[in-house]
Amino acid sequence: MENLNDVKYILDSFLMIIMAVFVMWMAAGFAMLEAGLTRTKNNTVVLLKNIVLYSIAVIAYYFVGYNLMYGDGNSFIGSGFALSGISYDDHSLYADFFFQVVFVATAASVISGTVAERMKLIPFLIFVAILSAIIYPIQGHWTWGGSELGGLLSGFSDFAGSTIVHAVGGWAALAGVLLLGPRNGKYGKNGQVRAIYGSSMPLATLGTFILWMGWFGFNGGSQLAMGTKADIDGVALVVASTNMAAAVGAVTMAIITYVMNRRIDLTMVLNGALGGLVAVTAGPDNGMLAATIEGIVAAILIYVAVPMFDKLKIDDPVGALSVHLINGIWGTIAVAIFNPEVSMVAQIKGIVVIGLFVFVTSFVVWYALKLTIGIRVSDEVEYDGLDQHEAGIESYPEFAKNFR
Amino acid sequence: MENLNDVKYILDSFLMIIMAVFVMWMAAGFAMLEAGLTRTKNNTVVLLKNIVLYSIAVIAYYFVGYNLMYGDGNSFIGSGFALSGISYDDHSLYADFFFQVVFVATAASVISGTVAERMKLIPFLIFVAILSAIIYPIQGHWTWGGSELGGLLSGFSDFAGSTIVHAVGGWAALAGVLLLGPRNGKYGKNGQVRAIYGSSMPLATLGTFILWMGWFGFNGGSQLAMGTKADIDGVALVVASTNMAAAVGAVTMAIITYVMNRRIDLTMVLNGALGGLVAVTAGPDNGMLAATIEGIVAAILIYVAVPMFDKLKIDDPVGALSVHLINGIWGTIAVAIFNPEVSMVAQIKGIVVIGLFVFVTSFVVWYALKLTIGIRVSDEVEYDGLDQHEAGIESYPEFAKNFR
Amino acid sequence: MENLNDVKYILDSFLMIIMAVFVMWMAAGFAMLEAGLTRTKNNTVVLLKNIVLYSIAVIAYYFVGYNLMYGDGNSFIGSGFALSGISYDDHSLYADFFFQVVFVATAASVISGTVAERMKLIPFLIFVAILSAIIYPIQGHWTWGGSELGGLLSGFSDFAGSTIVHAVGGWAALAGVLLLGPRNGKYGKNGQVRAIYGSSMPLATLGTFILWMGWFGFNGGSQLAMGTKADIDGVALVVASTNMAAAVGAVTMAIITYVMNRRIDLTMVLNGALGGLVAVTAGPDNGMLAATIEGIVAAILIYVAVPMFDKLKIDDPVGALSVHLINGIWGTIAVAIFNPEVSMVAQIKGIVVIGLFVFVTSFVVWYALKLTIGIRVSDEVEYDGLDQHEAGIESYPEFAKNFR
Amino acid sequence: MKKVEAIIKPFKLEDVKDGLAEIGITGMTISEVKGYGRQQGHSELYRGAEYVVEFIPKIKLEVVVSADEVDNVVKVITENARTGKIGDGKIFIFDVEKVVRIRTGETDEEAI
Amino acid sequence: MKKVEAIIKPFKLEDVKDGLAEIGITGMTISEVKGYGRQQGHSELYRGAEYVVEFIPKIKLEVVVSADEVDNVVKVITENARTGKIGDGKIFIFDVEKVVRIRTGETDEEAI
Amino acid sequence: MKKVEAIIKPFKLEDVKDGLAEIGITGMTISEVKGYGRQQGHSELYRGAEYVVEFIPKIKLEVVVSADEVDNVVKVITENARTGKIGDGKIFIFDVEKVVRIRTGETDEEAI
Ligand SMILES: Nc1ncnc2c1ncn2[C@@H]1O[C@H](COP(=O)(O)OP(=O)(O)O)[C@@H](O)[C@H]1O
Ligand SMILES: Nc1ncnc2c1ncn2[C@@H]1O[C@H](COP(=O)(O)OP(=O)(O)O)[C@@H](O)[C@H]1O
Ligand SMILES: Nc1ncnc2c1ncn2[C@@H]1O[C@H](COP(=O)(O)OP(=O)(O)O)[C@@H](O)[C@H]1O
Repeated sequence: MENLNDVKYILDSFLMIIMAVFVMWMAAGFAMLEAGLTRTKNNTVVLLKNIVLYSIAVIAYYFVGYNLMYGDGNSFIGSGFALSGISYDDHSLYADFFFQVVFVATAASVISGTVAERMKLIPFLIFVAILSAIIYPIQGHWTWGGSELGGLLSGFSDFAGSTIVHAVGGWAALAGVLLLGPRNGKYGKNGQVRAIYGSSMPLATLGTFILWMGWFGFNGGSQLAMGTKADIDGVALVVASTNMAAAVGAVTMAIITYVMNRRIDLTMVLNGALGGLVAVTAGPDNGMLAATIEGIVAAILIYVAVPMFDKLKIDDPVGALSVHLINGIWGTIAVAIFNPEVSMVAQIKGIVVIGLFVFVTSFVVWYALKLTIGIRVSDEVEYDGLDQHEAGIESYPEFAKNFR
Repeated sequence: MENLNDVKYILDSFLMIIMAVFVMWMAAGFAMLEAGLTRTKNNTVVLLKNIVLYSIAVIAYYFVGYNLMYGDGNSFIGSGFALSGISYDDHSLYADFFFQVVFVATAASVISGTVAERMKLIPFLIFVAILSAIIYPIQGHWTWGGSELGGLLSGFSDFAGSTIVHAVGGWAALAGVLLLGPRNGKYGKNGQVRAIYGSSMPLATLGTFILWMGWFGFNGGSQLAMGTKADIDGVALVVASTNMAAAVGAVTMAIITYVMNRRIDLTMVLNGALGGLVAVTAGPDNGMLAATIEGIVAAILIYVAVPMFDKLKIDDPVGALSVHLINGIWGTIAVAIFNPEVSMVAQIKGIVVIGLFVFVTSFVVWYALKLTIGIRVSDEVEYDGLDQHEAGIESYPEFAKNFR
Repeated sequence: MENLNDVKYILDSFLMIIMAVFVMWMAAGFAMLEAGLTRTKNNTVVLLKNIVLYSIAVIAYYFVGYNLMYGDGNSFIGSGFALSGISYDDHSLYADFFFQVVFVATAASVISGTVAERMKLIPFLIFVAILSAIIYPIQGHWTWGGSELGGLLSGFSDFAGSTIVHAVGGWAALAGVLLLGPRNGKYGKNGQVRAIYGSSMPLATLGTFILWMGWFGFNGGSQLAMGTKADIDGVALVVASTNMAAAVGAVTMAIITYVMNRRIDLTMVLNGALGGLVAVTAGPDNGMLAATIEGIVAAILIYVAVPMFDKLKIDDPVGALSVHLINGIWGTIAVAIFNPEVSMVAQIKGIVVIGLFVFVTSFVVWYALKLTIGIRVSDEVEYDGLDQHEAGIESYPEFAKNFR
Repeated sequence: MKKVEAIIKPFKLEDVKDGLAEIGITGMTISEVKGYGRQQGHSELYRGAEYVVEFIPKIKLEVVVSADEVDNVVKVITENARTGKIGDGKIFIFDVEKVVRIRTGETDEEAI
Repeated sequence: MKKVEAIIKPFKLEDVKDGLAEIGITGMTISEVKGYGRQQGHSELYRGAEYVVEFIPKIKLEVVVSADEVDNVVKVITENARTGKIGDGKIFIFDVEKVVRIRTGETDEEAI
Repeated sequence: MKKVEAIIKPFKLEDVKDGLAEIGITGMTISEVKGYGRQQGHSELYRGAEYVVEFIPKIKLEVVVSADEVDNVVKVITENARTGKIGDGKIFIFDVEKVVRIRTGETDEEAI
């Protein structure tokens, strides 16, 4: 160890490494949450989707995406592949890559829940590859990559990715679900909304706790440095306010559902906590009060958005659109409210430009998939459950087979 | 980075942050453990309780509790709210807060298991708010807050909270369960004890592993510093001995139940590991041998205490009183045995004073709740399961509903 | 804090501590994976085995094993017990011990899966004690302990233990399973292979995610230092390439099974990811391309090995031999391919010498156990499920009992 | 009184139940069963190999009705449970000697 | 011989079983079923909205006894399963033509 | 037609099913039940104490066949389900008044 600059280099790199481990763990959280909120007959495919999407995101982002995002290139898109031509003076290149790669997987995970229980596995995985290799990195190049899209996005502020990660996942999911349609039986002949109950509240709750834990890495690591007092103070505030927003989101939703129904709705409380987390993600450095208000509003938005999407016959089994898209937008706007240095115009420009780009490109990709290999399973497969036809094994495969 | 003092500031703060993340994770452990050891029909409420209690503890402790514990005030109670007037030279304020806040949630979690399957959700959550905002912080002010209650508690030594966290949760639980009574059917007409089997051994085991992992943060982080060689050596010994006590607790219980019943009792082994963890918590810096003995005694105590509580008709579905209260006391006493600098008198004074304070105040609060809104569900709700009436959804909600 | 050397001491120790926490967490991953891939009627014993084996490994390695591995002794075996006579200048002794002890448990966990569903609990636990106290440490003394077995193993390179941990577990498992025989009903009268379905895909998937997360500690921590720029760069590359190998293993297996069966086989994908992790473990510092190729080959090897073991009537419910033994060997060989400084001869010598030693000693121990207390449960116990007879409680114990 | 016992495809339960409700049947009991029959079990994929699964999830529906309602009930079940594909299931009819309503002690026709 | 089939509330199972044991009934088979009847299903809360659940968990108890024990068995079940509230369940009685004990091959009364 | 209802040990299901298939029985329905009988329940260990579990997992197998096949079916089940130990289970035979195949509307013998 030669000097204090080395210490800073080490500490900053280590922050990214360790926080990335927690973000990777969120993949398990998404898997458990989605499995818990979907039916047993589709759970194996849910699990399969989640572990393979994470893997594909890692590979696609390593070979293509990271360079399109952080490579030199022009103001629209970066250049090179497999980390070629990229190096940093102040922290490890691979720490940077490892921290960024787990974020891509998060964006892809958001989609998985929305299209669950009726989308074909293969086109879904192809979409994830394209999102991770191209769509996500391009908009990331404009923002965290620093290109500002030729100034159009200058001033846009999104600390850990309310827009850049969560709303991006949400827009891609929305494009997909519009082309996919609702699950059979979700909406009755006369337009009534019917409940399709999930398989396991313990799994859904476990998934939420995992995501909550992982989010400390997601937001705390996005400080990207801890080699100065200011930086570590920053990390500390970020994790404390992240925790606060989640707690407030959960409690607010508990109160709302108790007041409305004399009972507390667990799956909405889980969504409330996650909504608080998404909302605080754009500005977890804006203090505890900001986090508190972001959490309250997040829960209210979800309570309104979930039935709204149902009214529009946009069927979202896990509430991912309400949690990640709606609150991704809210969180990005909130930065302009709570941070005097950030302009509302810049925030809205960022939301709209990135939203449009991702929605349109995703729509095109989904549409191409629909026209070619098709994106929806047959009614028969949907009735039997995707597990039988796409994975070949049920999620709890024992009954009537294992009597030996 | 300017100088080595900054490095110390950073390292100490980072230790608290990262260890707090593991402690937060314990909330998931408590949720899974309690869900695994209670019946399916009450599992949704168990999950709900655990995620909402964590959230309420965070909010209550931020706005009120932290200041009552660490604010200036007098020797009985601190002052201020929402971190007002508190600052530290040697580490980040928010790192300190974040590390402390997750401990409060642990104390509250202990109660949840003991009163499970028959306590109403709302009074439970109100109690958690009061515990987190007032009761826990006041006794914390005397000890970790440094006031020593005007010297009464001087010399009392509790490294990471065998008494201050675990026994506190245990005393509050005991006060509650005495007013609440046992679950219907637990004790037969002729006084015989009947088994009420839990729903899932995999969940209970997962919960125990989560708690075990989280405990490295709980105890390791309680060193509160790693900026010197002595401190990091301290952290290292603490995590190694924490691991040892848990392992010894588990193995001892495995041996006991094998000798007594020719079979190994899984739920008791889980309790044995947790009992070792609680016992070592007051003095994880006293060496591996101390940890070993603490673990052995912890398992024996639990093996004796579980039937003892049943004989007293104190019905504790998850064994939280045996694990957290009995072993919280044992661990605190053990410090005086293994650390020559700590006096037994001081330890006993601490146990009694804190125990009395928490038991009496908790009893008063529970009693007030009982007289006003009531703390116990009706027999009908208990038969149907709390899930139906308090959460409105079963924990595995699919059967006979999802045939679309 | 006195000088920069102290900072290095602290950082290196902290790396070991924090990474060891993640490795400990792998115990939960093994437990969930094995529970998910075995039948409900044996799940309580699976959980019991996993938590108790971890505990026994900790105790045995502390009192005996660590010294046999790292104590002075001779070139065959170290000396002393309970850390006696061992100290380090450049990092905390207990950090070193804590990091090493969780590795032993991993080796022991590998065995658990292979012998599941028909081995008696007690002889299994006795074997774990002997493995952790003696067999594992002796071969560890030759390698990580530095003795090189009098030069025989000089030049052998195994970064984090493809051979030293994973293949060791695999050899011990192989010796056991040869003496144990397959589960009743696994192979039909006419030699056909029959499926014995596991109980829960969500648990199996959760277990895999836990292992994946824990592996960042396993490999990342094996850098053993982060106090220089080179070291932290090393840690960063290691975690990135560990992640890559797992992702590639999963995707390769998804492609293989899709091509072969038009469906994706979840449990094979889980094995694929784990196979990639085992394979990269010997040389995670050899770059991303090496990791990619290691992952591809790992998946192919597993796809070939699983039916091969079945053809040999070696019944391995969770695929541990294919994952840990076959890929432990492959990963060790791969180092010689991707790292020009490592000789293939040295690698093969290491594989053979360690493999022979562990297989033979394990075989002797298993055989002695078989002759004395017996290692296999009776047919009746196997039919009823081990849970009833060895643990006394089913894994989901509620039905037809809890109607009170 | 007769017991009509129908083995049907799970996703048809709701239609059958609604159909029965329309003709005034207000009581029934269902359970999850597995069926073996002409309907080919599907092949499963586990640990890299394919296996045929012979038992298929079905719902067993039991309705006790007075003798003169039987034909009507059978008709409603048949219509609502039919997909036309193999595996639609079977209806079995049994004689019931006596019915008692536990709550009131009423018997037979009054108890249904 | 007759089969007495009772649909009861789950938490009454233990009382019923004990009652039957007292009158010397030593064999029975139970299963988990879902019932639909006069008893109102409760409303559930999921994803922010309320839904009515129409099927309620019940236990089906099957006891095969000789014809002369039937009345006694019905009486014991009725008494032990009754709460007086809607949903207590029903008892159905069927004729059994033959009984075989698999272990011994004994038949009819000897096999029960 | 008759319904043969057998309560058997779970691990004997496969043998019984294969045996029935050999004599040309191609349809059956099974469900998971719990039995109470002469077979001693085992003792369980929970929270440090032992408890007796009285209900034991069994499989209920239901086969509807024409009257003349009954003896054969009973024989095959008996042979394949027997272990000789207490708890092997029972076979109950009931008269079936009518059978309908939902898919085709065929009835009775044709529908089996
Ligand atoms: N002889 C039988 N006894 C009892 N159940 C039967 C019998 N035959 C068929 N079943 C039940 O009916 C279901 C459907 O029968 P199957 O032969 O597959 O098609 P289909 O109803 O079109 O004739 C089976 O899965 C089984 O549950
Ligand atoms: N006609 C019927 N056929 C079969 N099962 C019935 C019938 N009527 C009622 N049941 C069963 O009996 C249970 C109780 O019936 P219900 O009408 O709710 O109340 P009660 O027993 O007080 O009349 C139902 O849940 C159902 O399982
Ligand atoms: N009278 C009965 N009515 C209904 N089921 C019965 C009856 N007697 C026994 N059974 C069922 O048969 C199973 C086996 O009976 P049991 O008395 O234990 O042994 P065995 O079959 O050897 O006589 C029981 O577990 C139960 O499911």
